[in-house]
Amino acid sequence: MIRLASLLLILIGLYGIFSSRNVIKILIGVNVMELGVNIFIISVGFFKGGIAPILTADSFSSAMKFVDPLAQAMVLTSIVIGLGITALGLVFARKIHAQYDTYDLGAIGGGKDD
Amino acid sequence: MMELFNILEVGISVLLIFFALAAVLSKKLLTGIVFLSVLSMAAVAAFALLSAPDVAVTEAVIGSGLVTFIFVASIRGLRKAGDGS
Amino acid sequence: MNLTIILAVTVVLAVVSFFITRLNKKAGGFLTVIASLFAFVGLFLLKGSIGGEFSIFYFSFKITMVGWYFALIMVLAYSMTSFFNPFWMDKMMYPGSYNFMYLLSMAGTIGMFFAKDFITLFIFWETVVWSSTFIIQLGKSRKASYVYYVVSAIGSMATLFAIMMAYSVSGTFVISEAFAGLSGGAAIAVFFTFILSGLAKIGIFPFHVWLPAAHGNAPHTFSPVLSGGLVKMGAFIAFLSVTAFPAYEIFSGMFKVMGTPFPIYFLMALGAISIIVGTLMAIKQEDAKKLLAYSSVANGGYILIGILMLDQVGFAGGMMHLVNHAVASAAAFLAIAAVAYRTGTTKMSEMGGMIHRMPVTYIVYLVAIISMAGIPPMGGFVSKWLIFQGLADKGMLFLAAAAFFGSIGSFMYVFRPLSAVFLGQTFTRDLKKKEVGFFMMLPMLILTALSILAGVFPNTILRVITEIQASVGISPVTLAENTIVTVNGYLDAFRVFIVFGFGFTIAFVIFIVRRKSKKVELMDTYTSAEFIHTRELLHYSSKFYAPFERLYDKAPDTMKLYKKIAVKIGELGNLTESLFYGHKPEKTVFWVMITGIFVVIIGGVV
Amino acid sequence: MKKVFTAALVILFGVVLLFGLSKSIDIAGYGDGLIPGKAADAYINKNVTSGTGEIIFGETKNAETGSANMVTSVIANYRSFDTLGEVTVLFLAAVGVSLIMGKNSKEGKMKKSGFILRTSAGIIFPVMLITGIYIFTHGHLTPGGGFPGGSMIASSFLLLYLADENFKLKITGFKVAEGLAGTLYVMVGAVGLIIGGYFLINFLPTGVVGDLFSAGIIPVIYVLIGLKVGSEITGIVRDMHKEEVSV
Amino acid sequence: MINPVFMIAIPLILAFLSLVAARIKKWLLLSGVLINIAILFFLEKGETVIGGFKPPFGINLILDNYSMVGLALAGLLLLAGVVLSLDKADKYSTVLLTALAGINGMLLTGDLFNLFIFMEITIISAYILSTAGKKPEYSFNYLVIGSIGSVFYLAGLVVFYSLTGTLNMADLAAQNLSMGTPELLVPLFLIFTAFAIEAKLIPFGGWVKGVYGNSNRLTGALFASVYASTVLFVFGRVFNEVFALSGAVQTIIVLIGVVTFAFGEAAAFRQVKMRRILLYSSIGQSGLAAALFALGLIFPAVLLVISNAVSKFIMFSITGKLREIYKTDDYTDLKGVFFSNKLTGIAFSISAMSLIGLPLFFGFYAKLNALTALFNGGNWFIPAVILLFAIVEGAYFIRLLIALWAPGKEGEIADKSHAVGEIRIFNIKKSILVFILSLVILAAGLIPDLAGKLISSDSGFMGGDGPAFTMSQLKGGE
Repeated sequence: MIRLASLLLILIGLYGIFSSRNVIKILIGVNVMELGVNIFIISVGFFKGGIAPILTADSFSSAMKFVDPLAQAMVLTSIVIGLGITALGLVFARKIHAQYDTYDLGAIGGGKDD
Repeated sequence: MMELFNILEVGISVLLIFFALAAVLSKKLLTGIVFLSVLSMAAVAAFALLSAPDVAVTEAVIGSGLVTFIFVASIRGLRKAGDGS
Repeated sequence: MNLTIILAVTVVLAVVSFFITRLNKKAGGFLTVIASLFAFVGLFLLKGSIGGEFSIFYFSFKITMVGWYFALIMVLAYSMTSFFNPFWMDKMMYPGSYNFMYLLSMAGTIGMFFAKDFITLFIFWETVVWSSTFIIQLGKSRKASYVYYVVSAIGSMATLFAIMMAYSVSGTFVISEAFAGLSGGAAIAVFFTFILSGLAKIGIFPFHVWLPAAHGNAPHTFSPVLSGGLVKMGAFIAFLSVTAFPAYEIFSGMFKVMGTPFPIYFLMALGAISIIVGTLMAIKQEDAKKLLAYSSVANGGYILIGILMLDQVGFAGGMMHLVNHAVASAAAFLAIAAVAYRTGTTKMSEMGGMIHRMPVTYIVYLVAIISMAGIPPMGGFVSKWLIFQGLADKGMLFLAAAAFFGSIGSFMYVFRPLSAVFLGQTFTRDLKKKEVGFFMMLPMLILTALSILAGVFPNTILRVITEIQASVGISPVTLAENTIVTVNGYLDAFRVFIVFGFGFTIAFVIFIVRRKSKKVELMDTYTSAEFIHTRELLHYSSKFYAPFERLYDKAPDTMKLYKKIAVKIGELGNLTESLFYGHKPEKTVFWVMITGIFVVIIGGVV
Repeated sequence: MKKVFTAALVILFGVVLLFGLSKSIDIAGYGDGLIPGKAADAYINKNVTSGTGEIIFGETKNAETGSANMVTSVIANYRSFDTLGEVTVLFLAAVGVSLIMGKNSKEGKMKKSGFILRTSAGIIFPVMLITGIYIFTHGHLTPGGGFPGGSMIASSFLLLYLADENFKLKITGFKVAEGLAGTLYVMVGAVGLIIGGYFLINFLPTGVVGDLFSAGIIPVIYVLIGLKVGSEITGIVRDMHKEEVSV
Repeated sequence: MINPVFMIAIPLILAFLSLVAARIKKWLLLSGVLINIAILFFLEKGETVIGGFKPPFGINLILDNYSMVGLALAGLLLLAGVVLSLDKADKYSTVLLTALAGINGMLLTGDLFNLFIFMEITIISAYILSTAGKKPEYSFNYLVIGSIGSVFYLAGLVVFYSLTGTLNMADLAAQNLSMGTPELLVPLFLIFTAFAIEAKLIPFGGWVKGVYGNSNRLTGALFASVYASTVLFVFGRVFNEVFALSGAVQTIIVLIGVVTFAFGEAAAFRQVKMRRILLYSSIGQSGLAAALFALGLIFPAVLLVISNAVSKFIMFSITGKLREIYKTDDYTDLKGVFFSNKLTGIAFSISAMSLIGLPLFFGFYAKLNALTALFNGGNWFIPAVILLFAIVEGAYFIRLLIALWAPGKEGEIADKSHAVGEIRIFNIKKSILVFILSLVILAAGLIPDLAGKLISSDSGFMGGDGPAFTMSQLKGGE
């Protein structure tokens, strides 16, 4: 169920990018997509009854049913990369605002090459 | 145990989709960012549910914390220009 | 003599001349004379090693009779024209590059005619194309150079396609074996794409557009090479497409017109159309070089028809016309160049009476146009006569009519520059102009002599052609002592020469004896208080054939077709630009989604 | 009209894509478990190089990686190279942000913050700092690790930065920390190459799974990651906090 | 022998250090790219395991012939770019060093997730470099489209991971999944989208016009050569070695490549701005290379990528500099600009003619190889398209060359008095550098067999065949 939701999240994010011309909103869309794919990865590594992949006093043996640690490691990476991209995107957004005094890509109107 | 999982699963899925739609469809930028933050919290819940505490912690700190912060920091002081919608 | 040495020396001298020209322009120009004469002599001596095969570098060569024949014609045009080079260096923007490209393109033509395989041929061919493109741009029009390249590229890309397609069937690039095993639709595709570069180079309709542009606007010292030389490269491709690609054998089962398979007849018809178009357009021209360019279109038609006949008589005519046209058109272009050297223009309405200032150039031009028009006793007459004979033999009425029309029309157009440039009264401006120097006169005189000799003793050339005919397995044209024998009759060129010579002498005597005509200043026109804005319109050569031209005023311009295609490509480009590119991510998202839907559906999932 | 069209297109794309994806995997449910013998399975059993049998918390000694937290073992050991790249991504983003924001901007002007905020910040700051350090030093035992830990450190400094206008972040200090931490990370890898023959090999002995000093180089790497991420994020946020000077 | 991991580690260390020692970052950058080339000669070929965990569990680097060629090409062109535009590169020292690590990592890695990370490093460095164009909306566009690609890549990759449980390229390839079936179509499409976006394929590369069109002489040259060739090299590996294409997917990808070629060339045809001409030509060439890769014709594709990268590097560098001097890159305003810059002009012309595929230049050999390989595969439609649009390509490049060389009014002979300015484009050292680069194209075109052998070095690529056409086959008939 969450897997389907995560896929829908990707699509919603895509819709956010597709339908909006406001750079901040586009970035929100990008973030929603990234969240979606992160949850999707986790859901792929998950199976029902799987326990968190940490050996503790309770779950003490590697023979127990742990969920996929690799998928989780990938998501950790993906989250950090997402942060980097979002930060850069926001800086671009601010540059756009500084240059054209608007966040609206539609109002920039083509942006002639120098 | 299993039933609780199913209920939580459906609940979180609905929340995820709802907040995602809210974030993408919101008219005001700040509302969108807040919803994105809330969506991120829902994702934290999802990660926790899917036995991924590491990811949940990271997402909580980075996703709903830092990302929200830099979003807000970015548009702070610019809302007066009337780009809210 | 060794081909390796010829090619190596030419290429090395090309590079050397580039640097020498930077030191001394004239010396660089003279170097091209030395290099091209060396190549000519070397090629002449190469006859002994016909049949030899060898490779230089990774190129493989085979010295064939026909290659030798073509190369000799080509290098003749190059070497004769090169005599003009030293005198034009000051007018060139890039004299060093000019000399380099001049010799490089010459080396390219030599290598191309002796290529044993198609890749070698193609490499040398393309080298000629790009190096000559860079020469033409130095002339009067950048656009001309562009048009020249594009038309050439259409041809060479098509030919490359044909070569590759043939290779995929036969597995070899060797010219004599590459086309083996082709049949059906593939054979037709290969045939038409292969010959396309030939058609483009000869300037067959609808590829003739580059000739007036390039010939007319190239540097004066390159137009003779273009018309006398490079156009003949196309004839070589035409030759290959009926011999190496045995078109008559492969298409023997096809629908025939007058005994000729339809694809070949179709091309011959294109040749006939070129004759008509070339003639009609030549009549219209105001510029002497453009006029000659259109006459090259017409003559290219004759050559194509002749070669494609691949028979005893017509083929010999086509092959011989190669020489005659090369010599005559090179001479004519050189004569115009000589006039332009002194007057600085090629517009007929800006000249007149040059016969008084440049009598030798006049004679050269006169002989050249007589040959081009196919009037006895020059070489052009013999070759055209042979082509007529061949056409008449096969009963190809349309083609014969076109050829006949071309001959009549050529009287009209060749006479025009003759009268406009050389006859009439001399412009005051030109009164002090002198004949060109001996160094420039020499090549013109040699070409003139060759033109006459070809008309008087055609069998010298025809004997070479009989060897070519024998090498491709068709019965050679029958030659007797000084006569050419065909089914319909025979031609004794020497006797013709005697008769014409006699008539010419009588006419000349009358000209000398009779009273001198009164001379009027060319533009000395009286008007009733009208102010004349465009004086050149009053030049008697302007609108020379106005009543005749009016008959085909509305004829469509082929160039428009190309422009339309270019516009269409541009529109596709516009569409691409506006559809896919911009600064909004939504555009790309849209296309990603569309492509995704498309892919999933096509991929058979849905 | 346009909205309907866009929504319709996305929905069509979604339906087609999900339908297509449903042929590859189950798009609504979950898997049945890990594929035995494959990467994830090997990471859990810590038997990539050599099998040591069942790993028991608090008992097994000298496993190929001593981390009790398997995600940590993947991040800082099995696929440490990925993490190096990931840190680089963040590093690059930080460099990019400061490069692009570099000109035409100045420090954001702060309103003088209230007494309460300043005081509470003074109390919270050390707590957050210590929590952050705890998180990344215990990354091999508990959930968390270098990234949240580093972010926590960054947040603590940010708090101070927001609360106290006199507190100026020493950029150079952070840059040095960022650069040195990154360099050391690569160096640790290179040392591994010299000692163990492989880049980023775990060349320190591993102890009993579950102990604090049990994971070989993992804590070392996590400390470096924590420092690096912390300083990078601080840099990013600081830069983002600058104000544009209208051009 | 040196461990290939240093190809990544050294630039990274230098990048980190350049932050600490900002004053000497220019020299760190220079030494970084130089060391990168130097150690290229001493790398040990084969597989390198990272962290001592054997693949498919750990990450491995693969240095075979194919990655070697990619590394050498990217490294050399980056070096040339840095040397040629050191003044511009200074500011981006850290970014470029990191990008070098990313590019080397992309080419070396044998792990699909590791590839994702290095791709992100490379792309993010490209985002940052793209801001040199001072058009943030285009950088933003690039970033958003690139992020979509990343998300798609991850989604597709994870599906494959869930099916096979591995991220290792070789291990995944060993699973023998049949890529032509509808079952794997969507994940494959997702992964393809990510690469298609970076490889500029139409209709995915919507960012290209803005980013390339506003590039300066450093970024334009690097984007069109180093970045483009790296992405295509990885494209070739991923879609041949990992996901061996077949069936409908292959047809679709080839079709997209061919359409990209045709549309790109058509779009370049109507441009008057030189950067636009070059960027659309890059798009076209990319499409062609992608199509060849998708068909499994690796060697011709590699030749094409190399010839295109070197040519585009030279042309973008010169164009960028021209724009700096004359404040325009509209070639109708730059007529005869090469008159006082012959060496640079010749370098530009050689590059252009090689791109067109004229003989005596390297591009011809590449084109001939592509055509032979295509025809050997019984394919005549793609060659027809290639040749048809080669005419278009030749037309606009020759038009450009004519304009840049020969000024003058129509109807008058070309004359230097109409030439624009007499400013030197590059100083003499840089002119010679550019000229030598172009001589490489010429030399490789004159002795193509040797060049081909050098590139494929006997063993060929990924176990595939070497040259489909060699000049030496002319001598022996076969």
